[in-house]
Amino acid sequence: MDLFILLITAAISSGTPLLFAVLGGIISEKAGVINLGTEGIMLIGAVISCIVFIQTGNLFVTLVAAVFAAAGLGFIHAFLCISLRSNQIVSGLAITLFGTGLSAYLGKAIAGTALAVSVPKIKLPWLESVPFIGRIFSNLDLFIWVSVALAVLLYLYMYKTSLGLHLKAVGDSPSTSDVMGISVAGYRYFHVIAGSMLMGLAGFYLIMVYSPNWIEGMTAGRGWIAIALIIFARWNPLYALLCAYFFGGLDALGFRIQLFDIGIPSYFLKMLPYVSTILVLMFIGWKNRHNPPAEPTSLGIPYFREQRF
Amino acid sequence: SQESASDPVKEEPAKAVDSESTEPKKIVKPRVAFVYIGVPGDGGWTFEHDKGREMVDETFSIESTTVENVPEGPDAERVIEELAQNHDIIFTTSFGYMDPTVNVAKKYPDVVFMHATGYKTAENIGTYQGKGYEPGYLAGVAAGKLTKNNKIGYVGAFPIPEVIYTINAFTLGAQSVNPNIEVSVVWSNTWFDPATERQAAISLLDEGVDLLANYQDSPAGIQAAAERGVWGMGNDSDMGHYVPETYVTNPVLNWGPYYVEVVQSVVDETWKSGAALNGLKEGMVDIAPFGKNVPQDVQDLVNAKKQELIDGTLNVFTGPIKDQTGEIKVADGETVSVEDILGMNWFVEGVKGTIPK
Amino acid sequence: MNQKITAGQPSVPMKKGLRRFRSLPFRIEYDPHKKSGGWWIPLLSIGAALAICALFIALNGMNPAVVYGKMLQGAFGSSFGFSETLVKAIPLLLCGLGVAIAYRISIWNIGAEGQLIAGAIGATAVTIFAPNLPGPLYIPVMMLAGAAAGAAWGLLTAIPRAFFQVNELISSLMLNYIALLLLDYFVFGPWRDPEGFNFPGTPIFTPSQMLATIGGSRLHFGLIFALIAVAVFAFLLSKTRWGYELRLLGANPSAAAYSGIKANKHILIVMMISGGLAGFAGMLEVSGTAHRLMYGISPGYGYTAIIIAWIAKLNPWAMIVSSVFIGGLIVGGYSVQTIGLPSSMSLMLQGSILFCLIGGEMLSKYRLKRVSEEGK
Amino acid sequence: MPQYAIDMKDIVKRFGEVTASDHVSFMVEKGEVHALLGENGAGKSTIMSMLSGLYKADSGTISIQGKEVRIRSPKESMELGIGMVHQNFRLVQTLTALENIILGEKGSLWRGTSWMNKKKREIENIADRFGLRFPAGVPVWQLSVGEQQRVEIVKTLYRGANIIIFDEPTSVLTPGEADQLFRTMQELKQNGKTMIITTHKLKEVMAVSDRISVMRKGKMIANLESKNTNVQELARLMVGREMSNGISIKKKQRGKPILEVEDLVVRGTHGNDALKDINFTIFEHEIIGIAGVAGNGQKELAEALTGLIPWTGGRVAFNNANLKVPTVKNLIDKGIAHIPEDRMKSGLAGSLGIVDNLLLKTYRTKSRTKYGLLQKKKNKTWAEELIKKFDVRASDLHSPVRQLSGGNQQKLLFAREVDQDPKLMIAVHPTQGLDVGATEAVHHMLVNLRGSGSGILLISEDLDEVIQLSDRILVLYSGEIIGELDRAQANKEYIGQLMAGLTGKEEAVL
Ligand SMILES: Nc1ncnc2c1ncn2[C@@H]1O[C@H](COP(=O)(O)OP(=O)(O)OP(=O)(O)O)[C@@H](O)[C@H]1O
Ligand SMILES: Nc1ncnc2c1ncn2[C@@H]1O[C@H](COP(=O)(O)OP(=O)(O)OP(=O)(O)O)[C@@H](O)[C@H]1O
Ligand SMILES: [Mg+2]
Ligand SMILES: [Mg+2]
Repeated sequence: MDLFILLITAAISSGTPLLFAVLGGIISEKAGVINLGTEGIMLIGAVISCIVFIQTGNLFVTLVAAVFAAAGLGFIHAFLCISLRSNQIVSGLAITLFGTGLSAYLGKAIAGTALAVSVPKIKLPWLESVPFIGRIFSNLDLFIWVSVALAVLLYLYMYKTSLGLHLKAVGDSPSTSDVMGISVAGYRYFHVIAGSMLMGLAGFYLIMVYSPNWIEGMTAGRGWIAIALIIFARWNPLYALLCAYFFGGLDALGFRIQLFDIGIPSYFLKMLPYVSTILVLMFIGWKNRHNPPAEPTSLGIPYFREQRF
Repeated sequence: SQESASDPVKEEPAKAVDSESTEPKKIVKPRVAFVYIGVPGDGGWTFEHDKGREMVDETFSIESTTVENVPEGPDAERVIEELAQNHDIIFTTSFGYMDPTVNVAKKYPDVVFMHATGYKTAENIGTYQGKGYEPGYLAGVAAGKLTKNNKIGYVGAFPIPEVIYTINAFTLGAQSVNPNIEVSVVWSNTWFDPATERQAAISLLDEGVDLLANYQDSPAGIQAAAERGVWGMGNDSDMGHYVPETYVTNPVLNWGPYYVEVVQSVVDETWKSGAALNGLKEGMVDIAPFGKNVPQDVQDLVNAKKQELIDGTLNVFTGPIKDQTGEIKVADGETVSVEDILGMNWFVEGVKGTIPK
Repeated sequence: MNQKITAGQPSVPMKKGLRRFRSLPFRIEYDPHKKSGGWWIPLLSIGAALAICALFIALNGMNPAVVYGKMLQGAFGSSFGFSETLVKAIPLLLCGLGVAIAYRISIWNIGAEGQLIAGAIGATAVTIFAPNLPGPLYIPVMMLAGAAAGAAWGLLTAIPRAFFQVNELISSLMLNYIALLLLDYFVFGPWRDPEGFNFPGTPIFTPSQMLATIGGSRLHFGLIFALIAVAVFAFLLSKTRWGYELRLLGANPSAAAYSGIKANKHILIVMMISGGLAGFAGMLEVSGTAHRLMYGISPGYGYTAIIIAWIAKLNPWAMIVSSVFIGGLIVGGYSVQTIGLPSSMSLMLQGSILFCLIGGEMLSKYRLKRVSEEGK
Repeated sequence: MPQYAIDMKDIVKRFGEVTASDHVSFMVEKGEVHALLGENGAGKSTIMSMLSGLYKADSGTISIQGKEVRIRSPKESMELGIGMVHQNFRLVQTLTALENIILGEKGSLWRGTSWMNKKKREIENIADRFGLRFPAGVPVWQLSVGEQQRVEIVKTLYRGANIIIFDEPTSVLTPGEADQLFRTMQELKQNGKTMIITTHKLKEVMAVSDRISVMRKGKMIANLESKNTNVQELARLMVGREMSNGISIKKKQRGKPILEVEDLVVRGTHGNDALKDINFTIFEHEIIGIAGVAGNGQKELAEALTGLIPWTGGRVAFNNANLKVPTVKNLIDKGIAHIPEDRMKSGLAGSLGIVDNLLLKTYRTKSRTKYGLLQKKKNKTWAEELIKKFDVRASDLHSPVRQLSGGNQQKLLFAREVDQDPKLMIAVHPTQGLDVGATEAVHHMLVNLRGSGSGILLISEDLDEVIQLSDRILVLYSGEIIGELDRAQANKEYIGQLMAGLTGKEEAVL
């Protein structure tokens, strides 16, 4: 039981930076724009957080700065993919290259500076006495709750509001949305940029809570994992919550199995999240074999009003 | 002075390079280059080499060349070769640069190559390495004193000898003051991935360790420890500023004086190939200044042990040493040879963890 | 609900005096029918990218002209540099071909990295498990083993996709990480060179296990194979029945089904080829350049290959150019470090060039359109 | 001088090389129903799309209700009071009909169940009122084309507008539904709405419109009062030549049985049985027409008989041999040809050229490929001959077939399928959306095929077509054959009843 509680706690903590990025990716892809720039955007979010926090020491200002810096990259991607109708894959890869490079460049001077940051913890004394969940939930940091709230809000936004309906329409059939008076470009710009902001938030979380000092390339591939988890989560923010924790939990589980010393080389234990993701997806795929894919139908396809289809 | 450890590969230390002396060309300003596996901003391995480089630059008033983020494969060979075309001495600062260094050195006999942590030397290749196990032992002593529940955690980077012998030395050091300790090892299989390293650390912290050591370059592990008020130790460089309250100390590398010495010898044309394995005595390795909350008696004890190591009255790997199965691996009074240390792939008794075979 | 027809009331209120302003006699308009511009468009785009980066370089206190000169010289300016660029281009080209063939039937394989590693492992396995083969046999057997291992790795993506509807983007990415860990396992574990002081690598290959190089350079005969692969690829796609089936499948899967083409069969075959090409590249890397299997054998060739494929628009011949170009960019990127530019700058440069390349191309599809024709 | 609701002057619109509108002037008076006629590709949709804000005119002026305007987006068009039923449905396949209809609606941000239920009732009322019924809560991809067309129309009616444009609204509607729609249009006219309609069914045009404009090859060539013209004149204006008066079908002795279907059961996409115990036989020299409202199993019947979906029960024999595991390839080799329901979705690969599209069925044969290599040269001459023989008009062999007009696409499809010398042809909605000329061409091809000894299964919603061409007619209703008539018995009214599920026989028995 104890192990289980600890594992869930670890899953939440290691899933949270992923969660922010996955949510960002989901809204971007829901609008029909795939963003492979996640890794670069997260890094920019992290490095800007670090720089601004050193300057100001103010968590809120830092957050705003990180999110807006990420929005900048998001804007470039949006402009290329929506206004210029460029290839979204190449544009995203370019964002990652550029963001990785720029973050390293900007971070040169501040590398190794420890951030004296303390992210507020949300203490819920009334929960503490509850046997199981009490220990897990009574003392989490603010941004974990923010991420959970974001997932829930995004879920409501996507499935329970008119805007969410429009968003789905824009991602599935921009041509229909257009004739229904929905601004395809507007929705796409907004959601690509907002999605990038969330990716920036992921970078912010990574550096402010996870490892409070800038290290070049500190995301170490988490942006890519996040992109994969979007699919895993079937573009649903609530599933994203589960998938991020599932993935994070398996990641954490690997280390714990190492401690049991049962002779499985650590490399294989580290494969755990990857292998199980594929297996789970196979299971889900088998179950849903008669349904159309959850993927936004026009994902990756630029829209041009006068194009015939 | 350059202590030549017995060269593990070559039958005998290289003799003086005198092919150069037939056509003496006086080096006024040495052209020095460094090849880095990461970036100076990693706060660890490359950071320390870069500090050494700064010292060289200051001493000789030069601006040496650096190439960073060079992968240990074909890229390394090209970069080294490109540097060899217009430099006098090249420091290749990662183990994986060994073959590229050897290959390039063959083509550029007039250039001096210094390869860190490798074992292949040639007439124009020298290797150098710090005795990481000495400060590792001292860190262990501090750990043994500080632990209350005798559970110590160690996040290993990769299961390679350098890491293994440091963990062993650490364990032996801790056992020397506290025979009941147990060191749990988890491999992160990363050098440089704060998020993963943090998770690895947390898995140990969840086990209840009250002191955590890390071998990676990022401070993620000790930061995670600090959040729970657990003592932390890093590696390679002084990580005290990250977690001032809970920091103990850790092994650090100090390449500067050695680099200056090597470059000077090249300038003086007295440089000779060799395999330098330097320890506390030569100052290539050391422990970082103690954290502010480390009790004075612990500091004193560690400093005393350090002096013993410097004096040579204490040797880290002196028997009796048992391995994990409890079998005597090193008999009483015997010491492990340098070759065996550099190729170590077994854990001493008291370590809980596996080395993948 | 009243009986009056609702359609009577426009749900959108009519606007009086709708925006009506004198507009310019021209407007800028996207025209998909416009042929994308000539050779000068990419050149112009690269120029724009260089100009943008010049800003950063200047900020870094260096002369952009010097930096670009060095870069060009480093990558293409000497036989050494150029041969190194080609060495880089070989795996990029092969992996690029591999992913391109998958993209042609809309399989988003981003797993070339893992397939390359699998190929490297497969080729190395020959050297480990068959240490006594007759010398001349090694290279062909290793090639087969490398390609086969890559193909098998490709199948691991194809099977879940074909039979379980698993999105290949996610499975191929996951398989990259799995391959990397497998590589770690082998080089840190059972295949570690016993003489190697536990260096994470296998023993160095024997000369008969190494590909011959061209001249004194490190350029190996893999180049020939890569070029052959391009030609074969181009031939297969345009001239054969199988190429036709792929074309149909890529253009309209339901029309393909309607003509009796089994999509799943092709997904399996194509992913085997895609993985096989990357695996072959992995073999060339271990046998041609690294001469052993080692930790970090690929600095991300599989990912860069995606860029190679797309900027060549999946055209095999154009991929020769794009792989040499990107290869040169990477090689030149290290070169400029020797004059003091940080490594980050070369990533930024690569990113900017890509932005400008794709942006410039699409921008050239815009035209000024005359709004009103006077007279008539 | 009359006030025009729409006054388009001198409109030019080019798509690349094609001039879709060549100095077109088009006027619609307030409160009239105006029919816009023309062959496939004449430019009707283009003109309408410029009104609805989809396309921007290159030059020319547009005035709405007497005011010159510039319509830059569908939204602006809506603000001007223009609504349009699009020829290529503008529906989001993944959303339900209800969601599609309320798409873009501003106002309530929160979409709770009560709000949705309210809207559902509102929309069902409209649908009932206009006799255009469809399941509102099912994703559109599960609806038949006919149902989708109804959604598309109801959507536009729901949104309301002063000027309503119908671009081929009836091509997939049943005659009853079409009549209902015309009645609705009359009612709307009474309420002062202005309407534009295109359709290729000239009788409908005569029935519903007040005035008619005719386009040919991008030019406006005529403008007439409906009461002063007739179907023949319209056809001649559109096509530019005299049209024959339908085709006469000679009686033929039917030959051996080609296809015997016994107790066929096929599972549909929703898991229920789309076809239940179907029995029929097709003989040589015979056209069997399947009549029925879309969504009653026609699609499944065609797909099962061509190997695209498996059947779950029953027996099918082809040429007296039982079909065991029929794969598409297998059936193609046996000589079953197929004109699918949606030509651009599954019949043709829009981005490929003519040669590649013609190869679709025969590329495996010796004469098309040798040793796995495509016979490029031979195939090209073969394709050239085919398109000449079937009168496919295309600028060149390699530009994407998506650029062909609907009629030419359909002729291309026929060229390919007929060239296989099929023993059995399964033709689904073969003339949907085709102009009079193209429809005539398609009918000729079917009749010729019958003459050469093939059996034909003609699935169509166009009752006139079915009655005109079929030797026997089967009526499908909810997966069952509820009536069989031969040519002599064929009677539009009776078939219409059967299509609605009223067998009539029961009444007779009672
Ligand atoms: N979006 C577009 N892109 C390119 N060309 C187009 C486009 N829309 C129309 N065209 C061109 O305009 C011409 C007229 O097309 P349009 O769709 O208006 O014909 P139509 O009269 O509606 O035919 P149909 O009866 O088949 O619906 C075509 O020949 C075509 O080449
Ligand atoms: N994407 C396109 N690019 C260029 N021209 C096109 C394109 N799509 C259609 N056209 C042109 O549009 C004209 C009319 O074709 P259209 O698609 O309207 O046929 P169709 O009659 O609409 O078929 P249907 O009535 O069944 O929908 C053709 O002559 C063709 O040249
Ligand atoms: Mg039309
Ligand atoms: Mg049309």
